Amino acid sequence: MAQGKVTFREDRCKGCGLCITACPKQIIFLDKNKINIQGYNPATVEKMEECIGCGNCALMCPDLIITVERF
Amino acid sequence: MAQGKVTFREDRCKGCGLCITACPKQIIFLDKNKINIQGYNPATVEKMEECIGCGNCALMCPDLIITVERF
Amino acid sequence: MAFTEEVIFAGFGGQGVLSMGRMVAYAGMLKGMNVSWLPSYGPEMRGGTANCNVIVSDGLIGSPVVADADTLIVMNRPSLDKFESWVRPGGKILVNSSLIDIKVTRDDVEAFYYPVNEVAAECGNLKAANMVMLGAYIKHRSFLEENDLLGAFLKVFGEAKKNLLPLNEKAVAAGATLV
Amino acid sequence: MAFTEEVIFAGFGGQGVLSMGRMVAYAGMLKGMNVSWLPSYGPEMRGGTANCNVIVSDGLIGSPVVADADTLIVMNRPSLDKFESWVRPGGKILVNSSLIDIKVTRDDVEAFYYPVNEVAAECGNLKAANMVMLGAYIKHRSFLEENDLLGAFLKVFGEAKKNLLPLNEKAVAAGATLV
Amino acid sequence: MSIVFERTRGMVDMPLHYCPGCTHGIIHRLVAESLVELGLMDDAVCVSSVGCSVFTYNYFDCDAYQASHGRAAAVATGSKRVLKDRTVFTYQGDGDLAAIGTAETVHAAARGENVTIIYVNNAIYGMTGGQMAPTTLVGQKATTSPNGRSAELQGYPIRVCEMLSTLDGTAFAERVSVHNPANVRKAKKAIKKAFEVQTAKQGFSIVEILSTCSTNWGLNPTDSLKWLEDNMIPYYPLGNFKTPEEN
Amino acid sequence: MSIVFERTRGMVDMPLHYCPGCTHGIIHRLVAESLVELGLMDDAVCVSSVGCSVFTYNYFDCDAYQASHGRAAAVATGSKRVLKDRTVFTYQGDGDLAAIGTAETVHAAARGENVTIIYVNNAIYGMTGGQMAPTTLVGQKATTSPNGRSAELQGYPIRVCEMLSTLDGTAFAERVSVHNPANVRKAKKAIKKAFEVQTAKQGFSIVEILSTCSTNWGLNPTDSLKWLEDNMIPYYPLGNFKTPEEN
Amino acid sequence: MEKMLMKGNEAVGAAAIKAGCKYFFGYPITPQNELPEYMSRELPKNGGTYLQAESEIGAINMVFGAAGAGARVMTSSSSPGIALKQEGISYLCGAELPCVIVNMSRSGPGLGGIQPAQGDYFQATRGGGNGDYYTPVYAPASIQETVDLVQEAFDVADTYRTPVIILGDGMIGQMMESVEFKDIQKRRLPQKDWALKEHVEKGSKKLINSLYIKPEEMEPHLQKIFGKYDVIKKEEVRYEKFNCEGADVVAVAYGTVSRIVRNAIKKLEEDGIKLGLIRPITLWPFPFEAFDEISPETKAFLSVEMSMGQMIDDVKIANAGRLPVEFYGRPGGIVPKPIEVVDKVKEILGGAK
Amino acid sequence: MEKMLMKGNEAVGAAAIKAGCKYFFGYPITPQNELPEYMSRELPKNGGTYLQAESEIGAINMVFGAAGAGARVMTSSSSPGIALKQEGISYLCGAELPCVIVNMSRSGPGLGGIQPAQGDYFQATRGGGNGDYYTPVYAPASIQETVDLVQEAFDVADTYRTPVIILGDGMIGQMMESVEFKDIQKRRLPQKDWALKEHVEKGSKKLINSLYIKPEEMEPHLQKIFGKYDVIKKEEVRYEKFNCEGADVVAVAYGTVSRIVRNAIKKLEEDGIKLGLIRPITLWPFPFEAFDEISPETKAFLSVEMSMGQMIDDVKIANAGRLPVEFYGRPGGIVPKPIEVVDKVKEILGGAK
Ligand SMILES: Cc1ncc(C[n+]2csc(CCOP(=O)(O)OP(=O)(O)O)c2C)c(N)n1
Ligand SMILES: Cc1ncc(C[n+]2csc(CCOP(=O)(O)OP(=O)(O)O)c2C)c(N)n1
Ligand code: SF4
Ligand code: SF4
Ligand code: SF4
Ligand code: SF4
Repeated sequence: MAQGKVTFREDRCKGCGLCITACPKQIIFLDKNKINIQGYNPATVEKMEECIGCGNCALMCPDLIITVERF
Repeated sequence: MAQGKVTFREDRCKGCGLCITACPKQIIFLDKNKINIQGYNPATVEKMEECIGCGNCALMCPDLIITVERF
Repeated sequence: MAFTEEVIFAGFGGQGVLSMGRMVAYAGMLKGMNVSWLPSYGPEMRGGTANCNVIVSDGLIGSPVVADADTLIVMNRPSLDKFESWVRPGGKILVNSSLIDIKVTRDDVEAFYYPVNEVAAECGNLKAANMVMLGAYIKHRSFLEENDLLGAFLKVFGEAKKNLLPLNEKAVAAGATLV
Repeated sequence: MAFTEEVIFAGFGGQGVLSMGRMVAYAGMLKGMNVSWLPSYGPEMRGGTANCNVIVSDGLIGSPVVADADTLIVMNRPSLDKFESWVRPGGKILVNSSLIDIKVTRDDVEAFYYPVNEVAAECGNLKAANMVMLGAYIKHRSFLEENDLLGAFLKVFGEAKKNLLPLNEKAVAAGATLV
Repeated sequence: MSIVFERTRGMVDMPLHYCPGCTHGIIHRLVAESLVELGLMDDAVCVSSVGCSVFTYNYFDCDAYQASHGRAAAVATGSKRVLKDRTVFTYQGDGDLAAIGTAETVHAAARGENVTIIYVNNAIYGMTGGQMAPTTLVGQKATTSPNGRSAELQGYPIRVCEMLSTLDGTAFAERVSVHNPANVRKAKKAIKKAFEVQTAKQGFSIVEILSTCSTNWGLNPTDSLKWLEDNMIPYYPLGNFKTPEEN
Repeated sequence: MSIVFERTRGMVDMPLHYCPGCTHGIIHRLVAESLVELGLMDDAVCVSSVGCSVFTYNYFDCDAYQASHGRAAAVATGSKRVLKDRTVFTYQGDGDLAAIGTAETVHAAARGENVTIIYVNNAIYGMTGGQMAPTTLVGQKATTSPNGRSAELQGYPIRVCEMLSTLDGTAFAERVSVHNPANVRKAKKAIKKAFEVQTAKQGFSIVEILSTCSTNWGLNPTDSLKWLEDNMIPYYPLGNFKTPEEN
Repeated sequence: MEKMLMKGNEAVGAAAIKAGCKYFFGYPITPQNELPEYMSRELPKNGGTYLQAESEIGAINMVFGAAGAGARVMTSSSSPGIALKQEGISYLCGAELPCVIVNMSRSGPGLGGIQPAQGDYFQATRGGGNGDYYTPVYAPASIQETVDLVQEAFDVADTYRTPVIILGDGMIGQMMESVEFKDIQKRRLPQKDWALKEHVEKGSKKLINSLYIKPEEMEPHLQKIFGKYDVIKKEEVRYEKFNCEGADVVAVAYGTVSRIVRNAIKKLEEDGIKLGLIRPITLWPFPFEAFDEISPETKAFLSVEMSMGQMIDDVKIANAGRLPVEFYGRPGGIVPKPIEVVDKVKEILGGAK
Repeated sequence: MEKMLMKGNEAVGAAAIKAGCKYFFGYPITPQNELPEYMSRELPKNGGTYLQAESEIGAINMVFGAAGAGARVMTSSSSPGIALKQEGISYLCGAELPCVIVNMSRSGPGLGGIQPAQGDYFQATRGGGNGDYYTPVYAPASIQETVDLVQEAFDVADTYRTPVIILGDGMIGQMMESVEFKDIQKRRLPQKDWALKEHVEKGSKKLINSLYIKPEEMEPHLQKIFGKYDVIKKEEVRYEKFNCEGADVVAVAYGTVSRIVRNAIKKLEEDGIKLGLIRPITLWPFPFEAFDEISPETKAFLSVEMSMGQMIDDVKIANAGRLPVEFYGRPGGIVPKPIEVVDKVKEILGGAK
């Protein structure tokens, strides 16, 4: 049962991976199948149900593209 | 009986009086009766026999005009 | 009549577009021609794009700025958007179709589309995409041969990178077959 | 014919030579004349000498630099050495004979010797020597009167120094009698 | 459903020009969030410096100056002396603040100038392409110390907070880092405190923030965080160096 | 009969241009004596700065530079990097070193530049006529702080030795005074030690010497000594701040 | 108002305060010290702030900060101190910030000497900093004129959003003459709606900036600035032309040295020689139009400077090859004597020598 | 020697090392960074020292120290960084110290932009620091010429005891062309007996100084320096004159923009228009003599600059009113296209528009 939800503003992601290191649940990864308009593989989450809504990813994202909600 | 002897290069004295404050025997004074070529009353010693040759006056003279000898 | 070739190379920072230009310039110089190479510079590089102007000529080179390119080589989409209009009528545009999904819109130039990323991957290293493109390029503009490029490669990257020569040879050859 | 008086005041730092000049300039201005006052400045002041140039004129003043003085006022010996030659032929040199034991060597100028230190001491304050000299000066150059000087004194030193006025009055008067 | 984290309104909604993973972005956010939370955003004046962060004036949603290289503290001084009630802060890199701007920084501190300095220490000149900075660690490679900084030839990195803390005019000095979420939280606290010191007219405040420059360190962004932790923090200890006495 | 004290041969035999009682003269003598006694005089290079001491180049009997205001440490750096075996020292006032020259001083120290700084702190700009210096005490009058330096408006004086001691490149830092014979003797010891540190190639050395400026303090020379003792020493404590470890 | 006997440096300060200057950032240097000293005494009494900076660079950048906040602000220095401000002046020009910068110049290069000199003409008129810019430069020749021009300078600065330089020298700074503070004619000044305000207007973000990273944006920015320069060249040129009709020689001289030329004019009259004088009051814009009419009697221009010859470049441009352009200069802190100018004029006329 | 493809910035470094430069003091700034970077790599291998200063001011004063110690020394920067060095350059001139200063200029004023521009002409040629001085200024137009001139610059610096400026721009610094390191003709250089030595010669106290507190000493010091300038003006002027005989218009252009003019010349030939080119290689001393002979066909001079117009002052002085002096400039980092020059020339000739 998910507690949280993360949304990425994908077009602005630079694929730096800082959110990945910050996620205690290790659910963020770079989507190698996508290239955004800037030419990067954007970060994404598949198993959103595991998100605890801690906000750590957003805290580390240098490009301010993550929004975190909690239920 | 004097232990020391001080000589002043009078022309270069600026009459600042620093030597006077430094002399433990208080024997240096500015000669109000003389004006040197620079326009100052130069320092001088009358009772040279009281000089102990400590060198303090020379240590404090900013114009390097004092020579101190000891017997 | 004097021979002059003016080229613009453009793409993302990591795609080796500055090196492509340097290799062409070096190869031209080694063949006894006059050459110039002029990179873009500045904080725009932080944005991740890079380009350079190369002129190869058997006469004196005036301005090293390429205003009317004989050839434009674009490795990514923003570069095509930016430089399409910089090609002289009758000039050529070589497009990296692996990353650029649109077409050249002008009809007074010749456009060619090469999936150089895929080809490079086939050769064993995605990083060689620029060499694949160069292989194609020299077929279009015949003042250089494959060997000239490889000689220039050594000059640009130094003997230390000699081990990469076979890969690059392969990539250039593969590029040449695309044309 | 226009009236112009060009004066050099010179002496040790503490002798108030800059103030002498300022008083003459101020007095001249208060009488409706054009005036200029130009001091020496810089590290030479560390050596303890000071001088200033004053011009009083009923015409426009060109250069404020006095090159050919009508009057030279010297308060110490180095000043006489330095400025003796700056006086125009026929000009006057006023010498503080309290401190200067030599004589003016030129014979194309008029020299006057006043023991202003002693006179000032008699008036009650050695510091007023400059006022004594000014008293003598205005007798030589009659464009100013004793009262003008005292008015200027207040302007230069401000109302706060009003208490010194009697002393200065005495000094100026004493100086005037020397001539 | 509640929002745990969203983009601060203190920053203009536009893409940042920084390299991928550059922690300048995190720091921007912390500054903006702090100002918004303290109710100071509208009144804030940002003095941007010359370095990768030169365009901060575009990002913060407040009035701004673009100052000449190294002189942000002097510009802030001139501005704050006129605009006494506004929150004036500079945003400076280590090249800007600790090299060419040393005199301006030291003297703004000595004067107890009532401004806040956001000092981003990434141990290198970022904008100009990775030259040695006064904060580059001994042994660290840079384009102008190709064999690593040599203590013998190039000396030792400057610890700015320690240096400025010797000055009576410095009211608040703290060093923080943004290499992981816990430190990001601490960094924000320090930044807020620095602004509060200014609001209380207590004098000069500075927050030194250790930051990465993966591009010029030649590491990827996540390795850069690690490098910062392993190499910078030992030389640049985190913590508060000075804070106004409570009363 | 023996000579207890005579003019050092390290100084050219000419009158000094300083005001009566200015302790610049004492400090000159100590520097010259130290160099002579250490056998370094001939090899010494004096970098004179801009201030009352601008003419030191005339006084010391050695090669010299006249450096631009505040930049003596940079000039010394350039010189010493070329003339590695010579004893290079600067002679600077507090305006020169601690105001306009802050960056050059801090960075010469940070680099551990192997030069010696003779820093004469008289809490005022002497040469230019008594303006407030970065070292002017709170409450002290100067021509540009006519009502006394106000901490609120003009901040606090800088303690240079304390500040530079935070830098790893600083090998030796000591503050001394010359207001009486005992302190003059101590001052000379510190100066000698500083030169020895340079000779041993141990890095940056600085001696800060509290000095009087009776002309601009508006006191007579002897009262100035007293003022120094009563007012400067409490704010600028004498003592050694840093010295190389013996080995 | 009552006439006063004032030192040039203090007169500058008094004039600035009269013109509404509220901020002064300074750093000591001879021969301008009486100006910051005056400001430190008087500004606080007039609701202003005097601050001594850590250096000239600090001072000019504080000016940048204060000017950007809309304040009337001044800084002053002398030759080497102005050299240090060059980058800052360039920034002020780039960001179009109004302020007044005073240079009481001395002799150079280097530390040089502290006596009056005019070796900073290029530094003042040719934008010795980086890039394309000019600043209006006023060169007063008397304390009264200094006072008038300082007040004018603030208005010109605000009108065109530009730094304005007052170029005096040690003599102008140190001498005393009588002055009167007349109410100068007020200009209609534009609103400073570009400046930061004490109270923020929401939604109108202000930016003080000289960075235009794209050449396509930098070029129009420069063209806008040079558009203002065109207006300044039309509206703000000031000079005095004296005794030029039928003159045998026309001297060109500004500031201190123009006064010496005046003495020379008188002396030459006695010999039946007519010396004219063109005295630029604005050095930039240079009064080229003053050279338009040349009397047929005039045989040469003579640039008289307390330098090795700098304004002479502008005189040559103004002359455009019509007459010989001669030069008489005394550099290094020497103020020439009138007789030297007299002799030079006679030499030009093929007379004595 | 083998031909190499080198970046301008690195070529400067290589040429300096070849010329015996042993010390380099720098501070980062775009677009010249590859030069200090090159020096930091290569100088130590060549027995020299590279040191990064805390600022441009630090760097120029380190140069002062090293030059005074007799070393061959260089520093480099770009426009605003050079502005900061102005006081230091003035001191170097005053103390007569030889060194080479490189300016890879960008657009200004202020922070401006980093693309190539020529807005530092005044800054370089008019001694933007304080006082009376000039520095020789070389403006190369190709990497090969850069390499040759850098080597020359060191010799000129030593011959005349003067700082020498190499004025390039972002394009010269960033572009690559082929270069050859020829052995340039060696000059007979004077002994540096004025410099401090590693081993002291007893009894000959050396002093590196620019302070002459007495005007009577400062004036002869300046006259001595300007005496050298007279020699430099006679011996060291360099320029290229191309296609001028019978030209309809003669363009004057230096450095980067002269190459554009060359393209324009070719294009205009096609239209039967002859455009000449005077290319100053030394900006100071300016090649006035190149303007002595004007073909009767020539209708105008055209100063082409990547600025709002600075060299045009010297062109006007050179022209001395004979022909119209026209201007075409693109400031702010824009490199004009040949066709723009072509159009301007046609416009001058009353042609197309
Ligand atoms: C006077 C001057 N000197 C040098 C520069 C070039 N410059 C631009 S940014 C910069 C330093 C950048 O380093 P830092 O301050 O550490 O910030 P970062 O880019 O690392 O964030 C320099 C030296 C300049 N613009 N102006
Ligand atoms: C660039 C520059 N700025 C200012 C000056 C003027 N100036 C000469 S000496 C001096 C400071 C003197 O004070 P300090 O260094 O404390 O030495 P002191 O005279 O007290 O011994 C100043 C500001 C200068 N010569 N050059
Ligand atoms: S931290 Fe932000 S920019 Fe970086 S990968 Fe994650 S979402 Fe993208
Ligand atoms: S200390 Fe020296 S200068 Fe001063 S009074 Fe004594 S002897 Fe004279
Ligand atoms: S160069 Fe470094 S500091 Fe600059 S944006 Fe990139 S990572 Fe950040
Ligand atoms: S002004 Fe002060 S520091 Fe200068 S010589 Fe006089 S007493 Fe000494």
